[in-house]
Amino acid sequence: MSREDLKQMAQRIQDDKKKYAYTIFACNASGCIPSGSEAVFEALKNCVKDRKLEDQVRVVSCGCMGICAQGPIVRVDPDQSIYQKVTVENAHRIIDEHIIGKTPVKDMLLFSHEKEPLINSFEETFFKKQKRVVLRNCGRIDPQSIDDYIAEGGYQALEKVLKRMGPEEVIAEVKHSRLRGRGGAGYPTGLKWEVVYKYVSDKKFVVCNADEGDPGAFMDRSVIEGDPHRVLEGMIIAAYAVGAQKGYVYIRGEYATAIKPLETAIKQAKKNGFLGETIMGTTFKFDIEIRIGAGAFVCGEQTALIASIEGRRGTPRPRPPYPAEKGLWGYPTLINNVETFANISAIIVHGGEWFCETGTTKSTGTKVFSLAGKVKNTGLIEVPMGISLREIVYDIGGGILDDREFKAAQTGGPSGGCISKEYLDRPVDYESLVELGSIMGSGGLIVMDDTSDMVDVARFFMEFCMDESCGKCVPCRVGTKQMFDLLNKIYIGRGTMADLKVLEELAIFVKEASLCGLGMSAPNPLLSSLRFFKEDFLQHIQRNEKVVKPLI
Amino acid sequence: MTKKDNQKDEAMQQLMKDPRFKLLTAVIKKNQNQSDTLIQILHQAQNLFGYLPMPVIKYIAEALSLPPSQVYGVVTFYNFFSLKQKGEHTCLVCTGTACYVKGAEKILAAIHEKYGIKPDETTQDNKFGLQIARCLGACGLAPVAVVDNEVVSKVRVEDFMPILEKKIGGKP
Amino acid sequence: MKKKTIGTVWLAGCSGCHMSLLDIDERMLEVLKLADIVKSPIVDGKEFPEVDIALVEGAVGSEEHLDEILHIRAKAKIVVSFGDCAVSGNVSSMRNYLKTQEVLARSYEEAESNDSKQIPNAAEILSLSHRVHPLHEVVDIDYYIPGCPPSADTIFYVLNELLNDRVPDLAVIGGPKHG
Amino acid sequence: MKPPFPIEIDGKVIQVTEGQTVLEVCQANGIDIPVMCHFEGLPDVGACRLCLVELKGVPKLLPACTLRVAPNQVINTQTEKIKKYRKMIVEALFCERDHVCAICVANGNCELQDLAKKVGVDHMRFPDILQPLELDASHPYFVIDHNRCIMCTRCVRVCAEVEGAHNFDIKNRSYKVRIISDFNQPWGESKTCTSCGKCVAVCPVGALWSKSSYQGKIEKKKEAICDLIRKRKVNV
Repeated sequence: MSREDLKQMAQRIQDDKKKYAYTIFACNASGCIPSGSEAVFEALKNCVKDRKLEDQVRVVSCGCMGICAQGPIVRVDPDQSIYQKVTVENAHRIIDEHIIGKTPVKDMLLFSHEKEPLINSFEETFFKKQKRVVLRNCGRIDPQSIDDYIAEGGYQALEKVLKRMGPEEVIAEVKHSRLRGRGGAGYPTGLKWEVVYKYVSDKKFVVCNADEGDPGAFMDRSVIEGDPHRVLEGMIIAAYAVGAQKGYVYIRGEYATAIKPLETAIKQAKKNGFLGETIMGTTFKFDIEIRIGAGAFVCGEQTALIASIEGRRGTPRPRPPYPAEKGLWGYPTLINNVETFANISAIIVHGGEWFCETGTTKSTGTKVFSLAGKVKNTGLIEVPMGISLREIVYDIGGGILDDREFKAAQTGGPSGGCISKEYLDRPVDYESLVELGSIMGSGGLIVMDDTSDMVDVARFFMEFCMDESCGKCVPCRVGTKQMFDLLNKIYIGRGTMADLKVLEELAIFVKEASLCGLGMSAPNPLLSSLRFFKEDFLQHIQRNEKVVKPLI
Repeated sequence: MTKKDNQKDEAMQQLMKDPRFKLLTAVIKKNQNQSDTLIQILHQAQNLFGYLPMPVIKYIAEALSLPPSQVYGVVTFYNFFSLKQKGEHTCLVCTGTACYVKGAEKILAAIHEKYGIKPDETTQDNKFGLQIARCLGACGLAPVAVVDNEVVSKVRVEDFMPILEKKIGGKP
Repeated sequence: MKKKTIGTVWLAGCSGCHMSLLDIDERMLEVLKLADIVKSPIVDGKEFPEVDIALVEGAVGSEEHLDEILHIRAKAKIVVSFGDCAVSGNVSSMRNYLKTQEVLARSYEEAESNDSKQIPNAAEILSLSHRVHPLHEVVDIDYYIPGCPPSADTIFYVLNELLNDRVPDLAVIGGPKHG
Repeated sequence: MKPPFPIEIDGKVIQVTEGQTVLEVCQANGIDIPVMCHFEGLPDVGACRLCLVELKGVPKLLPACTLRVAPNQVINTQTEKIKKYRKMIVEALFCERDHVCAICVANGNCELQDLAKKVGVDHMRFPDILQPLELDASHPYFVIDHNRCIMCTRCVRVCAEVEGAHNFDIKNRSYKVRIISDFNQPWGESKTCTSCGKCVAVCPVGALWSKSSYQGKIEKKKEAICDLIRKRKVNV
């Protein structure tokens, strides 16, 4: 397939779609399914059938549009009207009033892109400060249709790479973009690719880490649900660049709603010659298999993930050697996160230079966050790196629920930390967050209000890390349990200042002496809470002041 | 052969008569008896049987030529796999960060008060089992629970308990 | 140099550490040159007086032990956790894995050697706490001498250092030996 | 034979060859690094973290047992931080399960006890986790007492790698990890155990012992196992 073929194909599909006067996008991502979106989708389809509008109206089940709290969400294009909280009962009104009657259903509108009627200021707030690169197609195409992806320019990056770029050029472009791993640690992606490329081996692997284990994070799932081909394209390009023949997507078992579209996408990609033996008519061959995880947070760690793909207990091993040298079955292996791969095609098409225009010098591009907790607008957002927390919480998030006081924002899940209100204006990028004792993480962002007790929050995360510790190395296995017990003791009001001291000492010990990232970062939520919210701890301890020494 | 061995073989015989056993062998065959597909096969087995009964685990270990202890080690490492039968009705409460912040604990407490079970426990009559999930990824709708595969979102204790009761009946 | 005072006591322990203390034999004379043993189960005395050095054997296993160790901590300048029971709970704390009533029942009702088959229940008998704690979980401890029992050499070394106003360092005599 | 090159350990310049681990180099040069999960000849797992060393230019501490020598390395093995962490690891191990030296078969012949002595742990600051565990005496010759196990996994590795039986493995995770036999059965019912006793020989503590031993009188034949592995490697 040539560039022209692909472009023609895109044009043809677009033309095909033009015969429809309207397209109705019904969100069927996991954020809307619990609100009954599947039934709404069926109701819309049946209604179109009933009114004999099948030739004019296309009803599409699509990925996340971001405004999960108001779901189920339905968008009518080309008007770009977004309807919120659509039910089976009122779905027909969208057809009857908006499509047949040509008047938007005002009382169901979330907001409209036509200047009036602007029902609320959502447009000015929720979307204005976002920039969609990774989520560009999310909620705008049918994720189960490769045609939709191609129509939006899909696989053109792959074509460019295969036909007009050598592996080294691809790596140079990615390096030029200064893209950093979106899984949490922020290692430069181009460098990682280069290392794998340089190892000489008859077999190499590419792994997509979709084991999104952080509680409070659902970005990777949304990307796969909403635009699976984008992830596949990124992986195929990576495979070409590093010289791999086989790829795995390691995805959480809990993500049934994402596994299906991914399976479909792989099948479609094979059928259309983007995967398999002679990809797009070249000699390059690459195949992707799905491996379903079975519920272990530690498997997000690269070496544990490798063990799990090999069918073993997901316990990490010391690095070096790094997976880039000795990964799956001892062969060089490139492991990147879903969001990292989803950035690749845009970088190839528009160039690394273009990518750098967004974000800060050290953290380029955008980042997808799942915004949750006590903010008004919870959902999936994509923002330029370097945006301030305040903008995320107050402009995009619409402020704190019930207009209470902001207390903390938790980023990075159990590996991250809580950021207090003094730092609301700090830019959100890799370095600033680390400075504040947190990490970017995979992108969970939980907002807490003044009713949150930070000792309880620290205890919550410690319990998580304790349960999820693989049990291999001593500091993490015993240390997380000891810290949890101590936090519990403090929480129930039996802690002493001496306990607090031991707790701090243990936290630093576990951070520095543990084998893998899980143990090294497990104390982060505790340490950051101790740093910014020590008052909360002291309050618990003071309740115990009168008791000399505890419990007989 | 000891008496115990005989009993075990009976369990194996029983399994072989189970119609689902054929499907299991097909799954293993499809994966070409490759030992690295162990976790994928366990997934399928649990889909078929609802949990992982011991004879099933033994059969898989044999079919993949894996040491028994290694297979058992893998099964117990991952949260997803269960060695115990789940209740007739199940309730899965999400205790991810967003749900925790929004009061998932209260729901667990209410269930404990009413049914006397904690997470990973089943009522004595095996009618109702309670589980927790670390995060269902529906944080925008927190707190979230799943009752018999139906998702209940933004649950408040006072609204949730009647829903639960309706599904599984009153006090067992 | 003013002569120092030493007090010793055993809480939940077997008195083995005190036996080992006696095993320092003639070196006791050197100790007595520098200090008086003013209170000990092996000498006489009622309430634990103010002392420079308190050697405390045994873990905290009852309300009475708790009161006593708090009292000793208040009276002694230096408290030495003496022997494994004091240091880590040791054998005394093995009942932490069981319920107190189970332990009593096994010891008195089920034990073949006990004819009465009754759990003794008199006011003057200590009431067992439900958990046994090593000393440092209850009060601040200055020095530790692990061992079950600590060897006489170890005990003498530590005492001699303390009586000469030096800081004992077990590494000098091969390191702390548990058990 | 590859040419030797120099690296610096604790200020001393030492000639090493590619493929050696830092631990091997230290042991050959009289630099004392405590170990627990390491056992000569068995594959290293880097789990106990006792052999952590500082490698100049690397922010995290690395286990000497899995760290391979490379040109220009500058390594420190005895910094205050490392010493402190060694102590804390021993404390953590002591409080994890029920380690009562006084009544243990391995009293006086125990690597954990010796370690406490070596690194200077005179008491454990952390409370006992208090998890009552089982003692499995179903095997005709041997006993496994999980209360004393420190999860070094030497027995798992020697059984799988040297004997080739793979009777032992690990179940669960977090602090709930346990050594298991076959399908979590009593050891005596194992179909894979060959009763070779290698696990007993390599156990650093009193978790595995033969029924003929009693308090303080365990017999460990560690050298024999090391020897066996060495000879086999030569033959292979």
